[in-house]
Amino acid sequence: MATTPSAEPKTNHIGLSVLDYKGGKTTLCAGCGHNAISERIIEAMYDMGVKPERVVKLSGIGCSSKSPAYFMNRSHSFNSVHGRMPSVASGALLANRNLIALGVSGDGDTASIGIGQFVHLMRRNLPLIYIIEDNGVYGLTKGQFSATADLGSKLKSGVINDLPPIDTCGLAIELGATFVGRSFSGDKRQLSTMLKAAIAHHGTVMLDVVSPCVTFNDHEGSTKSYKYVKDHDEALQELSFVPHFEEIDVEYDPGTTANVTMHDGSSLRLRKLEEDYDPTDRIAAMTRLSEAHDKGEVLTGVFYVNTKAPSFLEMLNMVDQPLATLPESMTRPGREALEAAMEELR
Amino acid sequence: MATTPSAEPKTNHIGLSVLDYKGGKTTLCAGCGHNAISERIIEAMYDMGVKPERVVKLSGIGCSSKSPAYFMNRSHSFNSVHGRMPSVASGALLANRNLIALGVSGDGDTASIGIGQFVHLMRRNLPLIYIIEDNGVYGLTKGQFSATADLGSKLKSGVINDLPPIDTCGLAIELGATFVGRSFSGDKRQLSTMLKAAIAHHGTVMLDVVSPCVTFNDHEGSTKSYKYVKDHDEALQELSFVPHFEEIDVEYDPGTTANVTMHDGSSLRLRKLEEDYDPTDRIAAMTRLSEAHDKGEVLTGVFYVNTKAPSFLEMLNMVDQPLATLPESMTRPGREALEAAMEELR
Amino acid sequence: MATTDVAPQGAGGQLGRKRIVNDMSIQVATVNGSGSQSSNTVLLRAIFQMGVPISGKNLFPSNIAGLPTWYTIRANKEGYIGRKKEIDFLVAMNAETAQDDVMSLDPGASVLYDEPLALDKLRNDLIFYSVPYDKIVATVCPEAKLRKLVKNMVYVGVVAGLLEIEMGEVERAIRKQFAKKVKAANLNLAAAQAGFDYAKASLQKRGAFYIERMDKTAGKIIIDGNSAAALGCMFAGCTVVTWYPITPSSSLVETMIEYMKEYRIGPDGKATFAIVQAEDELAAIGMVIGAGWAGARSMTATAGPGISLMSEFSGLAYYAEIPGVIWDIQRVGPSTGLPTRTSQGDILSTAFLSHGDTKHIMLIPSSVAECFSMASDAFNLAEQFQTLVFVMSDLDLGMNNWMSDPFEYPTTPIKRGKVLTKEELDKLGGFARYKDLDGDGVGYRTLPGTDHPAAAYFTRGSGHNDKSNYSERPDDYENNMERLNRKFETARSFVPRPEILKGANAKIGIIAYGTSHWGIIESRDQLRTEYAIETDYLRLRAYPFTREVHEFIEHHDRVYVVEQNRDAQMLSLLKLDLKPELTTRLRSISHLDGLPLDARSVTDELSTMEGK
Amino acid sequence: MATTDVAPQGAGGQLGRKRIVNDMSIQVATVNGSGSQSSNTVLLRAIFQMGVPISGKNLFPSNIAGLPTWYTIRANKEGYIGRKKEIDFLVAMNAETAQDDVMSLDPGASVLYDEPLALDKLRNDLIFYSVPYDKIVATVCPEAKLRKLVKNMVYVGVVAGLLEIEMGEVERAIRKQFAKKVKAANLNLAAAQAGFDYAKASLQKRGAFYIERMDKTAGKIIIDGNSAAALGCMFAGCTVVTWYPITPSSSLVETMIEYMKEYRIGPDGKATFAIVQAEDELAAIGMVIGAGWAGARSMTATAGPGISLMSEFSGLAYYAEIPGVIWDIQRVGPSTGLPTRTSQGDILSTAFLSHGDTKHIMLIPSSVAECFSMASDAFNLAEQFQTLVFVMSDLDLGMNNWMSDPFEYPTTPIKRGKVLTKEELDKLGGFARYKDLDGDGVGYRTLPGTDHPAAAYFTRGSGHNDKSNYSERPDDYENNMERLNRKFETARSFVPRPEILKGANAKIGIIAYGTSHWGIIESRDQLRTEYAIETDYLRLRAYPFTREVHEFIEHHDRVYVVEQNRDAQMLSLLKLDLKPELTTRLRSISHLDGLPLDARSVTDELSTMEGK
Ligand SMILES: Cc1ncc(C[n+]2csc(CCOP(=O)(O)OP(=O)(O)O)c2C)c(N)n1
Ligand SMILES: Cc1ncc(C[n+]2csc(CCOP(=O)(O)OP(=O)(O)O)c2C)c(N)n1
Ligand code: SF4
Ligand code: SF4
Ligand SMILES: [Mg+2]
Ligand SMILES: [Mg+2]
Repeated sequence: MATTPSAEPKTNHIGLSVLDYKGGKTTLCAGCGHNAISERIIEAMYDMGVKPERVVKLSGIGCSSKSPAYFMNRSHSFNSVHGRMPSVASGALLANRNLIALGVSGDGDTASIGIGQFVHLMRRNLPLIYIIEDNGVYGLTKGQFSATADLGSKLKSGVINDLPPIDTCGLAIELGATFVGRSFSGDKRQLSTMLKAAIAHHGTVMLDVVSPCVTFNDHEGSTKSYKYVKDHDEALQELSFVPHFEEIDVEYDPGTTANVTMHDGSSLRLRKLEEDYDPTDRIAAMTRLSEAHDKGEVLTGVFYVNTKAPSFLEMLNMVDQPLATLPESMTRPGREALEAAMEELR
Repeated sequence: MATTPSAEPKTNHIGLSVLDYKGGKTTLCAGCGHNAISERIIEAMYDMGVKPERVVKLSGIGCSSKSPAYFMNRSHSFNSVHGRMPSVASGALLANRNLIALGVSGDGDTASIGIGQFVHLMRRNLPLIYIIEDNGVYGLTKGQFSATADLGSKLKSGVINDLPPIDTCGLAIELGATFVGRSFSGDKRQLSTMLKAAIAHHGTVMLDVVSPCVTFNDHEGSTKSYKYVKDHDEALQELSFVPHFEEIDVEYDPGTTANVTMHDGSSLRLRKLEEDYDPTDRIAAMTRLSEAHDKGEVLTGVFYVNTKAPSFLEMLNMVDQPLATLPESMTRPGREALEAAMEELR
Repeated sequence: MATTDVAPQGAGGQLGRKRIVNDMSIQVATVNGSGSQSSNTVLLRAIFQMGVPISGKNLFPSNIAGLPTWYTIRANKEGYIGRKKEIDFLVAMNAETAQDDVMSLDPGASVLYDEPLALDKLRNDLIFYSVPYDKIVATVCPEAKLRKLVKNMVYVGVVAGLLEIEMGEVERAIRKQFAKKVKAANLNLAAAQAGFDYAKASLQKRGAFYIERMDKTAGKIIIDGNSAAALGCMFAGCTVVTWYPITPSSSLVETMIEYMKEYRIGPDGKATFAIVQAEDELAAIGMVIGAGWAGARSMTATAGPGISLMSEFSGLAYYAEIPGVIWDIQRVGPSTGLPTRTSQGDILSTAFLSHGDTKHIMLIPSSVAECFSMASDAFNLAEQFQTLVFVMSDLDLGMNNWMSDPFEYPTTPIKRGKVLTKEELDKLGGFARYKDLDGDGVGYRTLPGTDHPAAAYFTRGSGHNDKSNYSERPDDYENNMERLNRKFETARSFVPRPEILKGANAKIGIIAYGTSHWGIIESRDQLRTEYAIETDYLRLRAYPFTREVHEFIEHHDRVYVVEQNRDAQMLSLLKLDLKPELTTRLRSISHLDGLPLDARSVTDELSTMEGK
Repeated sequence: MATTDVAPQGAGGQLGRKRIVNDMSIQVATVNGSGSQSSNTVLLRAIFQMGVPISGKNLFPSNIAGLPTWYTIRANKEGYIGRKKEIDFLVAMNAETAQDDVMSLDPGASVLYDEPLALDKLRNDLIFYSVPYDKIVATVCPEAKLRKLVKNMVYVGVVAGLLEIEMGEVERAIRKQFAKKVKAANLNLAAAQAGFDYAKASLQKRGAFYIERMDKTAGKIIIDGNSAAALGCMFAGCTVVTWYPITPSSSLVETMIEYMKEYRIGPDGKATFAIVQAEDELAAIGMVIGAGWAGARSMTATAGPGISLMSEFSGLAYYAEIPGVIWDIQRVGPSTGLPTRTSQGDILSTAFLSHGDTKHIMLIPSSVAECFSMASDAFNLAEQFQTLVFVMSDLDLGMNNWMSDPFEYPTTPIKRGKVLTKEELDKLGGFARYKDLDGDGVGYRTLPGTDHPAAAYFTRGSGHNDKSNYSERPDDYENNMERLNRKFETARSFVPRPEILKGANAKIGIIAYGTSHWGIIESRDQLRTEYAIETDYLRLRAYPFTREVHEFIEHHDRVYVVEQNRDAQMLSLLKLDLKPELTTRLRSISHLDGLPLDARSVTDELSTMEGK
């Protein structure tokens, strides 16, 4: 953004300063990937000019699930129970369709105990940004393998994981999520861009963000360590994002760059690093992910975007106002209604 | 099988008659697909000469989950709780690795409440035959949609399903199951053959068997009705099976037919009805399933077989005898062991 | 000729003489899935329309078709609508159970059976009527494939003929039953008429039972408890419903969907509600909690197994203080138990549902009218106390047909509890979510989306202080837990008070709740008339217990707690709540067979315990 | 010079004179993840090795690194190893909490602090010792990056110097701690020595506390309850373990994995067990039940939230009668609560876990020795009674270090309960799974895979008869439920009996259980010596309650039930079980702050309630 030398603090287009997006002091380990993700979230929300009061932060249980306490104090937040945040988030959105819902989970919270609710959340295409802070272990319980741990990955104790990982991105696409990507807590640019696009999307956004656990899974032999991810990171595209409220638009070459127009009019630009990868082709996306899996790549980028599918809230055909605050006149039918119902039963 | 005119009842190669495989009288509706599946199971177990005492039948809750009471009374059976049969089956196999485990579930029991345990079961490749008796509705609770109901499918009440179905086969393959197929309760030949191959396989077999609910989901507008399935059935291969104990082998043309040698030496023959479909290619299988889904086909056949992957029980490196019946001498270490442990703590 | 010539012996003989009017129970034994349900409803309504108090109870198997089902209609001029054990008039349509059904009758009872069953050979102390259904049906129903269904309407006609139920009312009932389907209505009417004519022409009425027109049902309605609850929730302003099907609760939400579509969709065609079928009960309650947190009036309906699955989330709602309404339509447990039988077996485990120190408010309806009214109470209490409220109905109440006065329109406006708006925050500047400003243990909350920079707070199931900040401090934890206790104590004086019925200066008290009520009121009369035992009766309507409950026990020497479970669950809750010296007065009468409680069982047991 | 010249006033002054030997509590205040754990263990062991009874309690936050942690070592010549509230000697290593830590001390206490903190300015009624850790560390540890860790070993040396703990024992403890890591051992030893030397050279000992060699720990071991339980389960012949990590239970299974690898793998390298990390608690208990059904000795370990998730399956196990062992290492609830604090808050909800009429057997260990021995009891009872057995440990017992006599090798052989083999079936011809042949309510079962055509039976959570066939018959249901009750009654006389300690013809009784025990035995002495209150004491070890419990209450005028929860949960269970007239004798003393129960709190409250 253009910086004009001035006294008063820099503000975004709704006039808030970045401080209005800050959270409490983190109690996570120094260097934990989760902290970096919190910073990216603050950045993206600030840049997009999202009103904090419209945002709800939801999480399950885990180090990752604690992180909502460390950003955006001006947003309501619900740190619920382990693995069941999707249902709580769903309920909140049913009650108030105008909320911007951000779900933060961990790989254990999502792929182990939480996989059931995750599957059904993805099916419903509920407008929610679902972030998995993925470190392959249960950080808060001191480093046991989670269901995203790669085959052959090694714990400090020497224990080797002998079960295949669940690819949450492949699963999300297979099940109906409409914006699916993977990034890395250490990749500021890619992650911020993805988050901004996520905010612009209406529907379920599923982002698997590899986020190393420095205390329990950042060692030699781990496939979720900073080093391993840096070495195996395979970016599918180079991302850029042009928010709807920015006049000046940037040129791009349709040949090498795919342009996706988001619901709010913003554009997500994906400069292809791989020949003819089409992020709107579901089958191609899943195929590419399976390949990556077989090759042992940490494939990052936006794998799939579908801006056409209706969101769950649209299907429910609700009134525009939030159900939460409807007046009694709209939620309690009149006496004649009761009388009619009684008459039918006589 | 060759029939020799004789007085005493026909028996299989372990000398049992088909009556030794029968169950109690069904309490399911006349014409329910589930009853046909029970008959196929009896057939396959009889033909394969499986000792009923070695079999355990496990199920969740539902009309489908009741069906184990209607076949093989000489096998132990456990009708557990709704959607959690996989964990009970897993426990039983941990206790006794020599059991032949047959899990019977429904689409609601599996894809709705049970999807979490289903996902993790598939990951582990536990040696279990998992059958989904799939009618797209909750039969036992009178016909609400389950998570395998197709988009646009209509209930008698006129309610239309607006959520995408979960393709349990695609999911199973994605997650690591090693024998995955789909059949139809009305297709005797295909289903029996698949079941025999399933019995010969060591690892997780996941069979999604479309099994119409005549009472709640067999009407015009249902995509799980007898008529709809017959009209849209798209068989991937023509299956035949040669059990290991049969001397005379049948010729086959490797060009048109794929031969899979099962763990017990039996062979599964798949005469390709589709050019170069390779049932050992995971990615191809998933791609083909997604296509079928987009085309609205009811694709049947053996989608994926992998006879190489180790089963969960092998990974655990247990003694050969069942843990359940190990003598005290093997399960309680001696006094010297306790003394050693104590010494370390002094 | 069609009637047997066996002259009924014993009781039967005498019965022949006296006339028993508007006091009988008719049982129809058939198989489920045979469509007998509409015939039974027609029979029930016809009697009801003649002004005779009735109740109908369906005893059905836990499968979909082909197993034995019994439907019992009780007509009683006194207005007793609880279950009656003895069957006076059996309609035996099910070959499989006919023998047992006949053998279990008391002498003098009447049996209507399908000719080929030849049941009259079984006993000689009953009155038998044989009916050639197939012949009769054939005459009225040319289409062979429809006959199976219509056959059931024939017995309605025969019964009407024998008991002197007016055909005009039978016709009205049929027209109502098949509302728009005129052809079906006509066909069924013809069948009923044929049965009626057959009875008049070829059956010689014996036995003492008659239905006569009276005036005790004018203006009344017939409805099942689940439908009543559905209506109640709609008028309570419920906005979010999440559910997972389970017998016997499914019909609550399914009926609610119908009502909401009819009365809660605006002129613009937009819904003022969301009803979502969740993937299981964990998700259902998770959604209820998420919605309640965000300000909706949210609810779910389930049964025992669902309640167990909701344990963890219930503890979260208790500790994070989130409103929500859970309907538990109790069925027989443990585990899957008997899904189609009634019980009061979830009382104790629900009161303390979830680990740690947790307690929950429970409301307990006894009638369809209370299913309706307590729905409003439940939502109001849930939001006033920012906690879950469990409404403990049961299968007997929820799925059976009950006669009732029409429901009264809610008299009080919807109470949303302590919710701070933007405007209030402007004045206050800020707030502390869990601070007990009013001394009632209840804090103030804000709804997500409230447009004020100080509106947000952090909700969590982990330790927290007044400001809802994370805290592991022993004093914060202890203070918070004590406040939660205070809140629960406050609730005592806000939950529905018990109903108390007095006898003539009785020393003996009876405490019961839910559907046991109907057996109790009848039993009290039996105790008075047959044993000269006067009783006072307190009907519990909620947990925690109000002052009146303690007083009632204080004022009686012996108090019989009657309930439908094995472990005297409500008596247990009373024991825990009472002054220890009062607990000596409690006696337990528990009923455990999964059938609705009948007066006779209570009378027998209580009189015996009283040494009579 | 390093020590301050503030002459301690008040208590401190007098303390200067008298000598307090082997009776003190030392608290080390630091931050978690700083590796202070090994220093604390070394300090603990050094004292222990000098023959002085000790206990160590870790008070840690629910996060991984960077938050305040307190480790308290208590040395007591009388052998009191419960928590002591008052801190006599504070090692202040955490700048963040140093102020509060110092302010909360009683006058006369000693404070060892890092020079830069300059705590001596805070109060003048304490004894302060200032230590320039960084200087000292620098001298012994050239590698800068290792200093942070080693720094903690310096205070061990200083404390040793001041309290006169023998450096020889400190060295032994260090060598044991760093077992194979010789370099690390030497480095740490040097650090400790440097601290010791510094204390001797530059600190002038004041204050009254000394450690002197005695002989009360000879042959004893130090272990945490979870490790003891792990050993116990291994020797109980456990074959299948399924789990899902949760504080404070994770270490039970993690330690068990280590032990099983060491002692339960045969010469052929094959395991006689299977340990599986499940995807959640629903799966963990499902596997336990599947394995128990198929004949394994199966178990899982969890905490409150896991128990709640296990509700539905627990009801299945109760009703289908399947053995299994569930360890509940209780932490503070409700909901997520305080995951790193101790509690006895799951007692009531576990006793009645699941909907419908359910009851569960609970065993309650108080010591590490009982964690070991009750493991065998639990598996034996589970298989004898074909039901789940919950072992109710807690965080204090499970995760803290306790001194104990070495464990005794199991004296009784493994009891597998009523299991019919092929041979027995050959004789019998067949069997009825749920028939009560022996009048104890327990039927005979067969294991899947039993090679006999009549071995199979159908297990279900729905209604069933003796032969385990599906049944909805009221009588089948009722009989089965009554038998389950009989079975539970039988269990009364097989569960571990309570421990009873008598005072001099006391009229007052105390009932407690689990880790409360350690506070109670100390409090009883305080009550006797300080208030002349004699008490008898019954320590509950199991639910259902045995005869002795009722007798104990019968024989006392007032019985104080001491427990660590808000709602007097065990007292509630007693109320439900006792003759009503006895319930008047019960009084509740409950402790709710998440810290291990200390004697003083009990003494204060009980003496007050006794009007002293
Ligand atoms: C029902 C339940 N089971 C277990 C736990 C213990 N627990 C807390 S966090 C956690 C795993 C967290 O792993 P993940 O979601 O990957 O988060 P991370 O700490 O790695 O960021 C577990 C098992 C719990 N809190 N609740
Ligand atoms: C915990 C729980 N929730 C709900 C139910 C009610 N219930 C019984 S069967 C069933 C669905 C069965 O559907 P499916 O698995 O497809 O079997 P089907 O009857 O169609 O063969 C449900 C919801 C239950 N028994 N337990
Ligand atoms: S333990 Fe791992 S995941 Fe948890 S805060 Fe520390 S680094 Fe992050
Ligand atoms: S209801 Fe449907 S699924 Fe159930 S038995 Fe009948 S036909 Fe089969
Ligand atoms: Mg993780
Ligand atoms: Mg189904």
